Amino acid sequence: MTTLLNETLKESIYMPTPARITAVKTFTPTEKFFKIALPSGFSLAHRPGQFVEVSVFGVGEAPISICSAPSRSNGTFEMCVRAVGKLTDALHRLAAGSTIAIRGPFGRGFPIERFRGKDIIFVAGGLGLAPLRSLIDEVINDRGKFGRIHLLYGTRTPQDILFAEDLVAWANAPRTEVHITVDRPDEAWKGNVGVITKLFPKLRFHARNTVAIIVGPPVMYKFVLMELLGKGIADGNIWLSFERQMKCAVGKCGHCQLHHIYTCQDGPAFSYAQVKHLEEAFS
Amino acid sequence: MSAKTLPRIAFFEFTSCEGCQLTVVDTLQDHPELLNAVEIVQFREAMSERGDNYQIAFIEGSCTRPSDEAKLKEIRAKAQIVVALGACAHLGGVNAIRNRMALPEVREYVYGEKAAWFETYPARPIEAVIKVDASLPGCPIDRNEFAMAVTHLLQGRLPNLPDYPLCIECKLLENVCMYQRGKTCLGPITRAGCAAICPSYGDGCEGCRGLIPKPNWAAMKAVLREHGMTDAEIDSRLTMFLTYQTMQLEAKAAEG
Amino acid sequence: MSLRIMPKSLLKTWIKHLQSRHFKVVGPTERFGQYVFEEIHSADELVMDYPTSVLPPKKYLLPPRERLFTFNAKTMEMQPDIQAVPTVILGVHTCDMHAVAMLDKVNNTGYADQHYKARREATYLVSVECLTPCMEGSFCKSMGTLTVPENYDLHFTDLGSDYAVEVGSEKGAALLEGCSAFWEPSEADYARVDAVIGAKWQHFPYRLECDVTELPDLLALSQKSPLWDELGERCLACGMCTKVCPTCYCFDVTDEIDLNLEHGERIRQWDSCQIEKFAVVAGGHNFRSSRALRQRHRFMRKGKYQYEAFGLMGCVGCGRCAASCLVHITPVDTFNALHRLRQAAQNGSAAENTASNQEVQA
Amino acid sequence: MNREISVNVHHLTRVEGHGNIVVDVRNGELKTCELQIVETPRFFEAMLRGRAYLESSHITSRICGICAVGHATASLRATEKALGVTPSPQTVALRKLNFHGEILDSHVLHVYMLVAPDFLGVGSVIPLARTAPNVVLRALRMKKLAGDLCKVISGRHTHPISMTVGGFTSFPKMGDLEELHQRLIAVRSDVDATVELYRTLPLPQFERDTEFVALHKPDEYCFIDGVIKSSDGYEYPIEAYRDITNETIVPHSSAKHTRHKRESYMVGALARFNVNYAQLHPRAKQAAALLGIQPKISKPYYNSAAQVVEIVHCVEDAIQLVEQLLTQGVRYEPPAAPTRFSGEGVGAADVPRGTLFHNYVIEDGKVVGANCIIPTGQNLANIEADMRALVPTLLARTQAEITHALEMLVRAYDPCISCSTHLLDVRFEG
Ligand SMILES: Cc1cc2nc3c(=O)[nH]c(=O)nc-3n(C[C@H](O)[C@H](O)[C@H](O)COP(=O)(O)OP(=O)(O)OC[C@H]3O[C@@H](n4cnc5c(N)ncnc54)[C@H](O)[C@@H]3O)c2cc1C
Ligand code: SF4
Ligand code: SF4
Ligand code: SF4
Repeated sequence: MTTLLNETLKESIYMPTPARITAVKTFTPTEKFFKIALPSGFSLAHRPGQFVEVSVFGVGEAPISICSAPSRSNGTFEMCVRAVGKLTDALHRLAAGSTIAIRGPFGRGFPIERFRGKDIIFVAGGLGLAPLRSLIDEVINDRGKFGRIHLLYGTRTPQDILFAEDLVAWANAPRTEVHITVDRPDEAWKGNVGVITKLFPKLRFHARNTVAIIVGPPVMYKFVLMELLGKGIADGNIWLSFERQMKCAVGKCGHCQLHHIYTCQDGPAFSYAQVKHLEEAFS
Repeated sequence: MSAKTLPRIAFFEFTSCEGCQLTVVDTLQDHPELLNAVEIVQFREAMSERGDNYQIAFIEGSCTRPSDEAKLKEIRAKAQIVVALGACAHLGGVNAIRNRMALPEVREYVYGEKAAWFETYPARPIEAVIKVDASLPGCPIDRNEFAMAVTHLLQGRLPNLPDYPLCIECKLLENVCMYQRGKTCLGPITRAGCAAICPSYGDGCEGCRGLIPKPNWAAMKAVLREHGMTDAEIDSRLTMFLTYQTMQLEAKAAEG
Repeated sequence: MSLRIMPKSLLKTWIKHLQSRHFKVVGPTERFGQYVFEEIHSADELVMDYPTSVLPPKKYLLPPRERLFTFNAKTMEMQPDIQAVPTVILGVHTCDMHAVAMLDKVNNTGYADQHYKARREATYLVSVECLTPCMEGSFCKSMGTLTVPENYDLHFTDLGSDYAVEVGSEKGAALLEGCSAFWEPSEADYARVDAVIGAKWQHFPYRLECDVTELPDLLALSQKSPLWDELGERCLACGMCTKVCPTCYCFDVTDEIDLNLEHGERIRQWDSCQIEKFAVVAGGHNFRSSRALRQRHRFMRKGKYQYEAFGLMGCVGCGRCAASCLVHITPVDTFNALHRLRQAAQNGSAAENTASNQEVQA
Repeated sequence: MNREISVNVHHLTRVEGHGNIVVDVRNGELKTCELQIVETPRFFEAMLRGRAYLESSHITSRICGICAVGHATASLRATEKALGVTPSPQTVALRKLNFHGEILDSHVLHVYMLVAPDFLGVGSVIPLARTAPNVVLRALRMKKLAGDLCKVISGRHTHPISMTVGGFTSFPKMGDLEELHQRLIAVRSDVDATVELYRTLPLPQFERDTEFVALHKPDEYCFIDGVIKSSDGYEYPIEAYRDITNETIVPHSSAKHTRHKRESYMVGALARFNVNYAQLHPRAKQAAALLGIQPKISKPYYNSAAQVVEIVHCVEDAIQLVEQLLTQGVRYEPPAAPTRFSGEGVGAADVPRGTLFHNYVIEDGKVVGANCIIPTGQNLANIEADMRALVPTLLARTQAEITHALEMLVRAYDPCISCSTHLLDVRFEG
């Protein structure tokens, strides 16, 4: 019998379950990759785009995206964490074998079934590739069910590129293109330079049968959206993931409230149609 | 745990009343385990041993004379982490009241014709002299906050202390607002973390913990004026602990 | 629902009776000319005809600071802290009863909050009919909160020498058990209650210049109003308005741990959307970077967002925020100002057209 | 004996503030013998000028973290006398109780944490936490009670909050007073153990006749108000404080020195004991008998013993005061209002380290002149006189022993150097 992790919330929705870090990999000076094992008998059963709340006791808790594909997660999952504050710094101090605690999975993920048979444009900025990775992997694992795939990925410098091995693997997948651009190249960089929207001219797609999924820093959305809408992709076919402060992930603490929406429960993945009229969505 | 693995900490004091270090001693009443959690290598107020091999330096007091600077720099060079302890170190504290006065005259008022014997210059927070990694605000510091800061340091991170306004904390305790008791209070622009101790004991906040990140200075003054304070009284209130910070703000404003 | 009559002189007896049955009895008491809900030790401390309280009775359902669970960081053992002391809250105003309905809604939507629920179930709400306006800033009549909603256990109406006690639930009936202070009403008593309640309305002014049902639309059209900048200029960002509000429930969660880094607890504490860091995310981006945007968010929640999310208004018109705010920012003035700006725009009045044009263009 | 001594103790430890001791012996002859106060000057008197009278006590409590209640009390009394404010009997009782909290806090700190290590052969109380945990826990327990007492009355000990001109801004709850009462009764066994401990410590017998000065009242062991009384028989009203203090400035000290008729006088626990023995609580007198002291005792190292006696007295008197408040009940009282807004006043309080004076001139509610005379400043000349008498008796000892004896002497005075402006450093120059 396996227990779904979120069933443990029956006693208290705030109390996590212990989990173990089984591997740590340093991607960049600020980003690390973690493999996490749930206690035996537990499964996460997440959807791409969902997240967990990660605790280091005595430090606190933070929402972190699950970056591994559901089909590859069997009592384990992966995450990529940028050290920016209390909890994320504390995670970076932990080595394989350490115990943390997990709640979740939370939120609504991407509606992958609605992407079937369509061409897909993934647009990732920086750490935005982490939540997208679970979706990309899921799509690639089931490659035959989807149309052409484009991944546009932008980072600040070549050193900031995350998931390098995955990028190679994806690029080698059938009918899949990966385009990477950096803001500031170094001498060794031979690829694209400049903001991510510069990559769009490289793409050929049928707007009517294309879905786009964007995850990146707040500033990126506006320009990428303009580009995609300009190319005729419908509001309802553009998906994004929102980041907000989240102290509970269960629609209580009020931090992630965006108009009448609780990002943690109603999101973090939204279609542009759902949020385009919300004043604060892209502020 | 062997004594060797404990973080080594040292206490130093410059111009101050030593009340913050006394509060550190008082912390032991509620947290005797502190002595097992750290190794204190220097604490002149409480011990004779003097170790120079410290990782964390807690510094109380303001820098008020040129000759303090070398010692501060020496501490900075030896310590991995420097923590300013209390309002004097964090803000210049009450010592900085005199910064708005003519210093030679101040000196003469206290020491008469012998004034020249006493070296001094405007009081400054230690951050004005050396890099400070964290500050524990308050006059004096709050002992629970000190214990909390130490746990954060033991966890390998810098202390994470509130910087929202005192009113938040005050209302959590359901104090009747000082303004509704016919008094005035700097709570709206002052950092919380003291358990709103002054309003809780019937006295308006004096700002000893320093300003919140973006204080609405003009609105605060308007409120004080509306509650019957003259501009001179407002200035005096805002300079009890905030002289250095307000003079910095004024200087910034003057620059444009 | 049934009605009972209790002579005021027997209130004391009843409170003693409740205490002897191990209920914690809380109610409004005086503190420096204001009123706070506090545990009642003797009925003398209780002030049933208080204007308003500093904090709403919400504090018993969602405490300002609460331990969610304890943990051992070394063994990873955890223990939820769900505490529910049977508590009778006396003298809850009808606006605050509406606010409790709101809190119930939030805490039962999606994942139900067990901590809240346990306390809510152990809480007995004894509300009281408001007969005169309590404060200048309150506008319950406008917000439709001057009558008690269905969620009361007992509801008191002051009849002069007696209280009329309406029993609203089985929990309420249980509070009367074994106490002889409550009498069967006579026909005349029903008439007395109706007369008192009927007479009260004229004492309360409508203070909103529009109807409460218009608020969500009014606010929707006011996202870009210049009024927010004006409020942002004045606001101290002190957060008091949100602390004293009966319908605000936002909180922060933090860990505390002992110096051995072993035993600790996770704490939740009321937070405020008015403070600088409330909407900052990794990388430092602040979704509500100015006081103006934070004030807008506050009033949008009060008059629009909460209604859309939960079907209940996020403001119950209690007036606490208005009384607390040192710079006199109030919901009534804010809503009325927005309403006037709208009207001016619609009437095309030359003088005020400029303001509303800006509003549309900005 | 042709001895050359050069001892340099820079920044004396386990005292409040920074000081050096400079002793220079050449050819067996004492050349220099100074207690140098190298603390930075603080300028409180100047900083008070121009400020609202209500702010004085809050600013001056920041002169010293250890006797903050004492400074606040003296400051309030000065302001009240200047503005014609008469505090109510309840205010007087609450202030006394608060003051006892501070005396206890400070004396426990001194006798356990600063002085006792000298006799137990350790550098601080920290190693004692392992070797004699009961003693340390007892000290912490007593100190916590003292601190909690101040907390109940005035919010906290270091920089009290609710003490204000004419009264208090908050009042203890009956429940808090009841709890204090129980804890004060319970602490008696710790107090007895403290007396026992000090019976066993070999306090040096060095003796030198001097004048002792303390505040005095005929009907109580005086800490607040009263008159200035000297063991030489002089008596002055508080307003005439300058007749006894005669402040002078000396180059080696940022604190001013004082002298009365003799070259120096002593204030503090030993002075109070000598001047006010008759007013001590009977249990305190018993403790004195157990410790083998009675007035007039002229052994400066015994200042610590006198502090132990005062610990007994303050606990007993605090019990009585709490009982009195519990029977009478504590009423919410708005502070007594000033009857005028201009005037001059002198406030005096016998704080842990001795007699403290604050003298303010107020005009239209603003302080225009201020003078604060601090106990340690008054003791400095006496400490130096002791050192001059002590050093010749020590010439046979090693330099380390001499240094230690001098450090202990200075420490016995419990100097509060940040008060006197701050700093003490024993330097024996060669
Ligand atoms: C749904 C969701 C998914 C996420 N997925 C991931 C993920 O996969 N990987 C990942 O690394 N992160 C992810 N995040 C972001 C992550 O949750 C935050 O970085 C984390 O909460 C930060 O917590 P902390 O305790 O480390 O930082 P805190 O110490 O709580 O600081 C919080 C943030 O506030 C900012 N901040 C702090 N102080 C200030 C100040 N004075 N001024 C301005 N800004 C300040 C900092 O930039 C900091 O990032 C996700 C967030 C959400 C909502
Ligand atoms: S008393 Fe001061 S801190 Fe408290 S709410 Fe009022 S203004 Fe804010
Ligand atoms: S109470 Fe007033 S000043 Fe304070 S945050 Fe609210 S609106 Fe702003
Ligand atoms: S917004 Fe103000 S008036 Fe409305 S419920 Fe909250 S505190 Fe009361």
